[in-house]
Amino acid sequence: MKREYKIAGFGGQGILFLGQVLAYAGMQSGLESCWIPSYGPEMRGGTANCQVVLSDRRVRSPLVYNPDVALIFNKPSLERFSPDVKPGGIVVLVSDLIDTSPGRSDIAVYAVPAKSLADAAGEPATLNMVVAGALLAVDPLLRREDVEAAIWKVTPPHRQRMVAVNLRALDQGVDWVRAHPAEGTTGAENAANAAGAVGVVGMAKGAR
Amino acid sequence: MKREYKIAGFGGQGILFLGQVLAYAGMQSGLESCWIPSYGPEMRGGTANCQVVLSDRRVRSPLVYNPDVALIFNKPSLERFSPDVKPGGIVVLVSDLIDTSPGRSDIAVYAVPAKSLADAAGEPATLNMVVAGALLAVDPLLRREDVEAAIWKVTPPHRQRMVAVNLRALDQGVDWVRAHPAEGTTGAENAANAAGAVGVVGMAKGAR
Amino acid sequence: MERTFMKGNEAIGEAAIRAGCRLYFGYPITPQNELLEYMAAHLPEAGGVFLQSESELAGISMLYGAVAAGKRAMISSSSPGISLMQEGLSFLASAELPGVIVNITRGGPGLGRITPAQSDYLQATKGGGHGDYNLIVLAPSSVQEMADLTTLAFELADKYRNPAMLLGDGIIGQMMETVTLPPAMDQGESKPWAATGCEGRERNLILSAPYTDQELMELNMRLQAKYARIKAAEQRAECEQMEDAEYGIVAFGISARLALAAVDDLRADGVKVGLIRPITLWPFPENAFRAYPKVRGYLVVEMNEGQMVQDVRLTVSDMVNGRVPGAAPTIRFLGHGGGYVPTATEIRERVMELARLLREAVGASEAVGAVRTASASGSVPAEGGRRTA
Amino acid sequence: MERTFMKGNEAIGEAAIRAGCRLYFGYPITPQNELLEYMAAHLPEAGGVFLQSESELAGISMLYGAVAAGKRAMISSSSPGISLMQEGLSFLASAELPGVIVNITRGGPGLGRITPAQSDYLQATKGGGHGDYNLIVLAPSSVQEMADLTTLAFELADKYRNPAMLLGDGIIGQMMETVTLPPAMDQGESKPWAATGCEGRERNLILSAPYTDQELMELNMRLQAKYARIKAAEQRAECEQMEDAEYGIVAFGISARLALAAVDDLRADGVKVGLIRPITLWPFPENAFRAYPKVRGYLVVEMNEGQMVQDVRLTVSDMVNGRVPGAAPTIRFLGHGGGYVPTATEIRERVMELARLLREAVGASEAVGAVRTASASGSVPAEGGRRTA
Amino acid sequence: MAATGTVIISTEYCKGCGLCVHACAHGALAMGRKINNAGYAVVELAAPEKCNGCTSCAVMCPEVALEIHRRG
Amino acid sequence: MAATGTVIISTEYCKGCGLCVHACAHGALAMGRKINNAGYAVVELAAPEKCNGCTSCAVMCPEVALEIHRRG
Amino acid sequence: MTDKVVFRKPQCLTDKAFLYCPGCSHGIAHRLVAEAIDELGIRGRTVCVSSIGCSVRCWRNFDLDVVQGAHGRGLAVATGLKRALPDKVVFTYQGDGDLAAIGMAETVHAAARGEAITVIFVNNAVFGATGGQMAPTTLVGQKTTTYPKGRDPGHVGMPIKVSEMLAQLPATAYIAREALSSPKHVLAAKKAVRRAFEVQLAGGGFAMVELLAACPINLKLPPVDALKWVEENMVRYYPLGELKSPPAAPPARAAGGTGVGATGGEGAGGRTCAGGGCQ
Amino acid sequence: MTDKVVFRKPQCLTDKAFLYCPGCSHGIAHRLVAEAIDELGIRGRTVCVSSIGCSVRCWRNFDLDVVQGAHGRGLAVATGLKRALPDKVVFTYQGDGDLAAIGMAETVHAAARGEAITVIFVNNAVFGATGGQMAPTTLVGQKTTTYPKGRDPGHVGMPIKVSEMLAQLPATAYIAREALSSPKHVLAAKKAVRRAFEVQLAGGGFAMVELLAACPINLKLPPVDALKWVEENMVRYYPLGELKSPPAAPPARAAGGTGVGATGGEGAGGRTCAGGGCQ
Ligand SMILES: Cc1ncc(C[n+]2csc(CCOP(=O)(O)OP(=O)(O)O)c2C)c(N)n1
Ligand SMILES: Cc1ncc(C[n+]2csc(CCOP(=O)(O)OP(=O)(O)O)c2C)c(N)n1
Ligand code: SF4
Ligand code: SF4
Ligand code: SF4
Ligand code: SF4
Ligand code: SF4
Ligand code: SF4
Ligand SMILES: [Mg+2]
Ligand SMILES: [Mg+2]
Repeated sequence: MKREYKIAGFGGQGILFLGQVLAYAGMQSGLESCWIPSYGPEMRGGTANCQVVLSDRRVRSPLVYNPDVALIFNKPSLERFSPDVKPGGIVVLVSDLIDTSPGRSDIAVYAVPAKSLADAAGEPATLNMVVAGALLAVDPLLRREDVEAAIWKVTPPHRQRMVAVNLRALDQGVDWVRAHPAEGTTGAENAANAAGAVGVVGMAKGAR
Repeated sequence: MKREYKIAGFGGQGILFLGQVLAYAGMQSGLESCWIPSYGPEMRGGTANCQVVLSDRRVRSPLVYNPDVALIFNKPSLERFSPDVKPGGIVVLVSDLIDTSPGRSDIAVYAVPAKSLADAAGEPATLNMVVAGALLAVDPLLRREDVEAAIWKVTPPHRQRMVAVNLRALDQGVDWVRAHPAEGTTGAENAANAAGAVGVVGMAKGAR
Repeated sequence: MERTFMKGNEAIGEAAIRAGCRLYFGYPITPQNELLEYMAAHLPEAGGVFLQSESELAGISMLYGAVAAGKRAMISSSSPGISLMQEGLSFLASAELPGVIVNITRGGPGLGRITPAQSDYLQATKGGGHGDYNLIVLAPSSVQEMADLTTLAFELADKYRNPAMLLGDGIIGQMMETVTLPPAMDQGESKPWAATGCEGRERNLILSAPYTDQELMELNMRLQAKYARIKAAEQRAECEQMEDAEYGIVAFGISARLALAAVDDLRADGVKVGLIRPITLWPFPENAFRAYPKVRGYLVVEMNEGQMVQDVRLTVSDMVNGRVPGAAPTIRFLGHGGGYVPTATEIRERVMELARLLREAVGASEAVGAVRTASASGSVPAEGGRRTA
Repeated sequence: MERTFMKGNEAIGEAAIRAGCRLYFGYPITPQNELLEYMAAHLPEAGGVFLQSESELAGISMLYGAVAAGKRAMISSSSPGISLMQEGLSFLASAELPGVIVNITRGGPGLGRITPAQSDYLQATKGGGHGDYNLIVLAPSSVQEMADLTTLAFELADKYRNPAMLLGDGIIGQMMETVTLPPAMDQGESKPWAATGCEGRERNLILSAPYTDQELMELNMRLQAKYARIKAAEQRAECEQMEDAEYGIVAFGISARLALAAVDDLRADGVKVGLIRPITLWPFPENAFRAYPKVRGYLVVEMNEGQMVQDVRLTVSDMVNGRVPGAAPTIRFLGHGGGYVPTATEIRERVMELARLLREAVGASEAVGAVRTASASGSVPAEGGRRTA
Repeated sequence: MAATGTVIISTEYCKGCGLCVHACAHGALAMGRKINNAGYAVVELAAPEKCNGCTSCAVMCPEVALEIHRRG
Repeated sequence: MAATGTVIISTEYCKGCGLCVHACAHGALAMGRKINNAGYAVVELAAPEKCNGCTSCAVMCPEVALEIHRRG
Repeated sequence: MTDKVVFRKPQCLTDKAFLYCPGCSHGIAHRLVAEAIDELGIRGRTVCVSSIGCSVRCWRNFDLDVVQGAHGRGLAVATGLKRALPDKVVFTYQGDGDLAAIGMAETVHAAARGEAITVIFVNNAVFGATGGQMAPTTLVGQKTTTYPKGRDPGHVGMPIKVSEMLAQLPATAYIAREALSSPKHVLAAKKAVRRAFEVQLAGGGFAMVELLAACPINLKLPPVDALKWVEENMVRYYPLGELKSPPAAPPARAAGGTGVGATGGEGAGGRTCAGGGCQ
Repeated sequence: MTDKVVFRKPQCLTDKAFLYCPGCSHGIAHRLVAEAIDELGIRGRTVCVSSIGCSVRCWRNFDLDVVQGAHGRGLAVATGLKRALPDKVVFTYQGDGDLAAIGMAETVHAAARGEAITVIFVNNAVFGATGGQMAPTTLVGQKTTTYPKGRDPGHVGMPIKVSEMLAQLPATAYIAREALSSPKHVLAAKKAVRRAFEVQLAGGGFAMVELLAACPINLKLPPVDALKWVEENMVRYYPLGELKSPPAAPPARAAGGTGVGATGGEGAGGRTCAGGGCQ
């Protein structure tokens, strides 16, 4: 069993944090886990991405070229990474920040208006956790309690008050996806819908 | 044709200068020539030595382990270098600074009271040139005019007044040896004689 | 034994503290700043001294002073900063001082970029500084090993009174993985040779220069004898699926992870391939190669223009001697400098190519009796395969 | 053409001035101070700038600036000082700047002593600094070559926009010999890429770091392509009496002089031995070895613990491939670090030993078909022969 | 108050740091809602009539994104 | 003038630099003719009666070759 | 009614956007340098030596010949250049980590030799490029990633006043410090930068302008607050004004500057900003 | 009538003869250090860091634990040692080339950090060990092998007054300069050396004594004349006395010393030798 993730967006959207939460949750559930950030000072405020590998044995390549799961937070990232997603893989994208689609029919695309949801909750910084919740709802690999434990762990001590806020956002994501159990559609349609802040969820068949 | 020299004594006795004069004279007479000093700061005021190779073709090893000619200015140097002189080789030693002998019968030893001669001439610093003169008298390889040219060349510009003084010392050395055409003796005898400022010269048969 | 999830750079820091490292010196440089910052945050808690040095040059001499005082101490940097330490490393080696140095290599030469790289192999193993000396060089390929080899570096450094270097790269430094941390140790044995003030004993001298020419020769003899001992006792490599291997991939550090993925894929296709992963880069694990005399070809994979491949070739050329003629393995190289990271796919393709080549060579040799022509260019990075996108 | 008698260190200085060197930077260190002082006395007379730098570190960056301005410039030092320049050398290489660097090596490691040594071979040729780069490395073995190779260093540096190093040792630096000085040249072609102010042209940038990851890969490709061109065109070696040689001595610099004396002696005894003297240490003169495929054994002689011997082994192992099995030459090593100077006698004895060994091996191989067992330890300095007196 | 100055904003250079807004003693500038291609919310000449062309904003702009014209 | 001090010279340490001679305001020391094993002409307490044990010579001796005794 | 352009981008900046964080003072410093070069008309004979720091890629923005050397060695590289090209104008643009930490020896020695180089010294009290570690100029108590509890002078000493130190060296010709914290200060800085080039043009020796600057990202402050921090904290420790000016030349402006002759000695103190009141 | 030994070789010097040239001041400097250690009774807990220079083998003579690091890095090595052994006494013994040329960055930074180290700085205005090249401290006009026409301040600047520079740094506790040129001066130097150790023992910060010294061999002067040269030329440029002393401690002696508080600033001048009249 191996699950490879790519998470990408702008700096400041909590991309690296989200990746660490997934990686940590994987470890909580007994898997080997590995996380690599895009590192370096050049891209301050520019793009950020990270890759996560969960595996039931020692992780071979920690580098993810063809993710099973891509969590996408902006348009450049969608363009760059969605073509590499494995056939049968999952893309969760923040529909209210991205106006195009992966344009692939061999993957499941979940267009979640995570920004609107986070903003609506008065916590714009929880955008990433909404996406995490959406993933929880569509990929059963990680259990909620492991993700919750991961959030506790990854949040730095002086920001522990954020844990509750993040957990609420997580549930928002889960709930929203559960509330929109539509079939997978192409990204373009998702985007169109997202413009009206109504997401359409595609339930991937291939993704476990 | 190859002639290898070792010249050794205390720092300040003009050892390196003398070596350069021989080397330069060799070059003047059309030979390839090579000079290597003992270098380094440790031995300030300590021992100094240099080695010279003259050859009618490109010099192979510039290092002299078994000199044809050794010019020796103090006792430690006599002890260190005289055993290595090639059989049939020449040792010129400053008899009034050395109270022992090489103790070898297979080499020609010239014990020259060079210090007394230089002091007597009022130019103690020309000790080395007296020895050079002695060598000129016993080894015909280098011609006086080449040595004279070498002295001009090697003396730094601001000390050119020393040239004449050095040339006089050279002649002193030549003259003294010519005036003492005795057969080669052991160094011990030389030393005994030197104590009375009367040197005994050994004319080497083997040395060319 | 604590299982946790950590960055490679931080795992070094934590392992160092647990290994009894009590002084750390460092100057900022990406991609190793997490280590510097980990030590800044945690070493003082452990009663140690964190000091940001004004430069790498000063830092390596601070390390020299701290280990001369008998303490376990460490410094870290990345490529340009390590170049600045070369005089200091040669001094540590000559004075036989056991400091630990970490190089989280980045893409070079020159200022380069903070891309991952393995281009400092030769510098680390052949003596980037002057004179005949060797560092013990360890190459972790996981966060777990970042911790484990840090512990080992302190132990070997003390055991042999020799500086030891951990050679990682940007990926492994930045990566987080599950890791089981070693238990805390004390600071190693007390060091009777250390310069701590001579109260109650003969005075101790920590010298870089012997007093006489002869003593310098003797120092070199002593060092070479020590290096021979280390070569005999401390070679380490991980060999995966080598028992029946016809082909071997040789890779260290992060490259070995990608190579291992390729081994999995190739084995799935029935190709008898294994991996030799040098853990000690110096001493180079020659014995590992000797253990598998049946390997017909090696593919050396590095994130540089061909550095460790020289040691593989030297090792294999040694093996050729005294062997049945005609059995020398072919060596091919895959790699580039400046931030290239090989993919498992590329590695797989190059192994297949090697296998094809050797099949053809066998055919040819049966025909004309000549073998291994193809390996003549082993040192020249092969054309193609460069990932520039 | 002027024939004169000069110190090796001074011959470098005079040749540099005649080669159009117009800036010199240096920091005192024995045994190269005569060069520093020669430049101090004579470069200003020639209209150039002599500047004593506050350190080798500053000096190498001053050189960087001066050559970036398009001038011919030089720096010199000895081992510890050269170690301090390693970051700077990597920067010069990455910015493709043509400075000339002189290393009059001394005994190491560490502070060492000012005894002659050849222990910086690996540092000079394998990249003492970080990243994949190469210096052009020239090894004079006479005062004449101190002059000639200085001229060549400036020419090659400019031709390839690559730093070039002259690697000498204390003996050759201190030695005086007859020398024919080269005529004065101008400063080489003008350099349109130099940073001199952009008046009337596009601006010039002298960068050590490319702007993107891809550009760093491209820089490395460009450098490797250049290095391949240099390897193809600039290998230089002197081969003496190699035409009919059964045995070859390989030695560079001053060691080669002693080796040549041994060749004379051995030839007088009827031993068919010759000398390969690498003049370019990088690129290593592999072609010279290829030119003599009949040599049965090499004795590599160095004033270190076995450095160039690695390149000899790599070269010869390349030659083995594609050859009639059983014909690979045996390689033996003579040398030690820290001030050892081989004698012609020792070299002679070791060649005789090699000859004996090979005679026995041939006998043995006729008996059991196994050859060359004896050469397996080629990299390990042989016991004995160390001059400690 | 009639404007005697005006500010031309190179919005693609602006990084929305707000230093110009702070520097303008006349309250002519304000952070806008427009996001440029680099992802930054850019400044606007919110009250053009208040600008007297004093250049304070431009002097403080780290992106050299402002050009100032003065009339009269 | 009766001597109130005296100087013990470790002749093997002396390098004949003459600093002690210069430092002695009383003229008690002088360079001698004796050459030690290192080849240096060593200093002598030439006028022992002039020494008052003031230590000036010893203070200046770079070889720490002088020990001073004082009487009275 | 005419329309006059009273402020525009200087010519010797390229079209490229800066790579700095929002609110970073490097942009202002770059502009001041470019303006001085434009005004003095020396673009064609000027060579810039960049430092290694956030400004490592200033070559993208300065439309000049630029040389990029190793970290901290800017003044050694510039020495080589200027000695090779005595008639050209050579300046370094250096951060405080570069100039005062790793580069301290090169800085002191170039200043002591009186190299005829102009130095633009951007002191933002932190290592910006590497992510906010302590610099030699970091203020007491200032938190950095390497001293997360703030700089403790008992452990690492007080911040180094580089300008004061160099002003003491006889061969430095012009040393001034200004802050990039408010329009008024920036205008003063502009004059100082220009003056530092003029000194070189007049054949004078070493000329340095220290510019107190904000690194909002590492101060973890919004840009406006970061500049306020500079004015309230940095300016208090690092007084502004000319510390040293060539005696022959007229003082560049009245306030604070004290010319110090060739015998060296510290400038008499300079101005101190009244703690944010300047804005 | 008793016979009292009023001067003898200090205990913490070994029996070995010095390796210095006749008349070299290093011997006197060594003795002063050894006397201070003897008098303070700290031999057993003192570690010496030697420099690379003529004194590279001072371990032969100091009967102490000695650490020999790389050229110019003495204060970095000592920093590592002292931080590892805060209760021990650590001192460096450094030449002017070592401390002020190649080692300038380490020197300034160790001083700026206020490392609790004692520095014996032997300034003989030349690189002795390598044969007489110019040092940063070489006087104007002084001939050296690298500037055979004498130091030209137009080319390489004025000699650096290291003590004045370091005295300006707030974290330096004690800075003094004395000359080893006459009995009177040597006695003053002795006090200063002792004081520099006392400051460390009292838990103070960086303490340095600069000792003006003669290198007769490279000055090409007989020893007596070399010391005269020190008094007539060096002392004129490098004024003697305490430049800085911990405010709490009583001034070590009346003449010249001015305590400078923790805020830094140059000492008020010190004594200048009346040009040879001291002898
Ligand atoms: C030899 C070396 N050491 C360390 C670094 C890493 N490094 C790059 S920039 C920098 C410091 C930047 O600080 P500063 O000079 O203050 O510039 P800023 O970014 O603050 O403008 C460092 C330490 C390097 N490139 N080279
Ligand atoms: C890196 C390095 N550069 C240069 C040298 C050569 N070197 C040895 S001592 C010395 C300078 C000695 O001068 P100083 O420190 O003034 O001591 P002194 O001999 O005058 O007492 C130099 C340059 C060295 N050993 N290492
Ligand atoms: S020019 Fe002056 S008034 Fe106009 S917007 Fe800018 S700061 Fe405000
Ligand atoms: S100062 Fe410049 S970058 Fe900042 S908001 Fe104003 S225009 Fe934009
Ligand atoms: S102790 Fe005083 S009086 Fe006696 S010899 Fe020495 S200096 Fe002269
Ligand atoms: S001062 Fe010392 S070394 Fe010099 S002459 Fe006197 S006793 Fe001898
Ligand atoms: S890190 Fe600081 S100095 Fe660097 S660009 Fe950002 S704000 Fe400017
Ligand atoms: S060279 Fe100078 S400093 Fe060195 S021992 Fe001789 S006199 Fe002393
Ligand atoms: Mg900074
Ligand atoms: Mg000195």
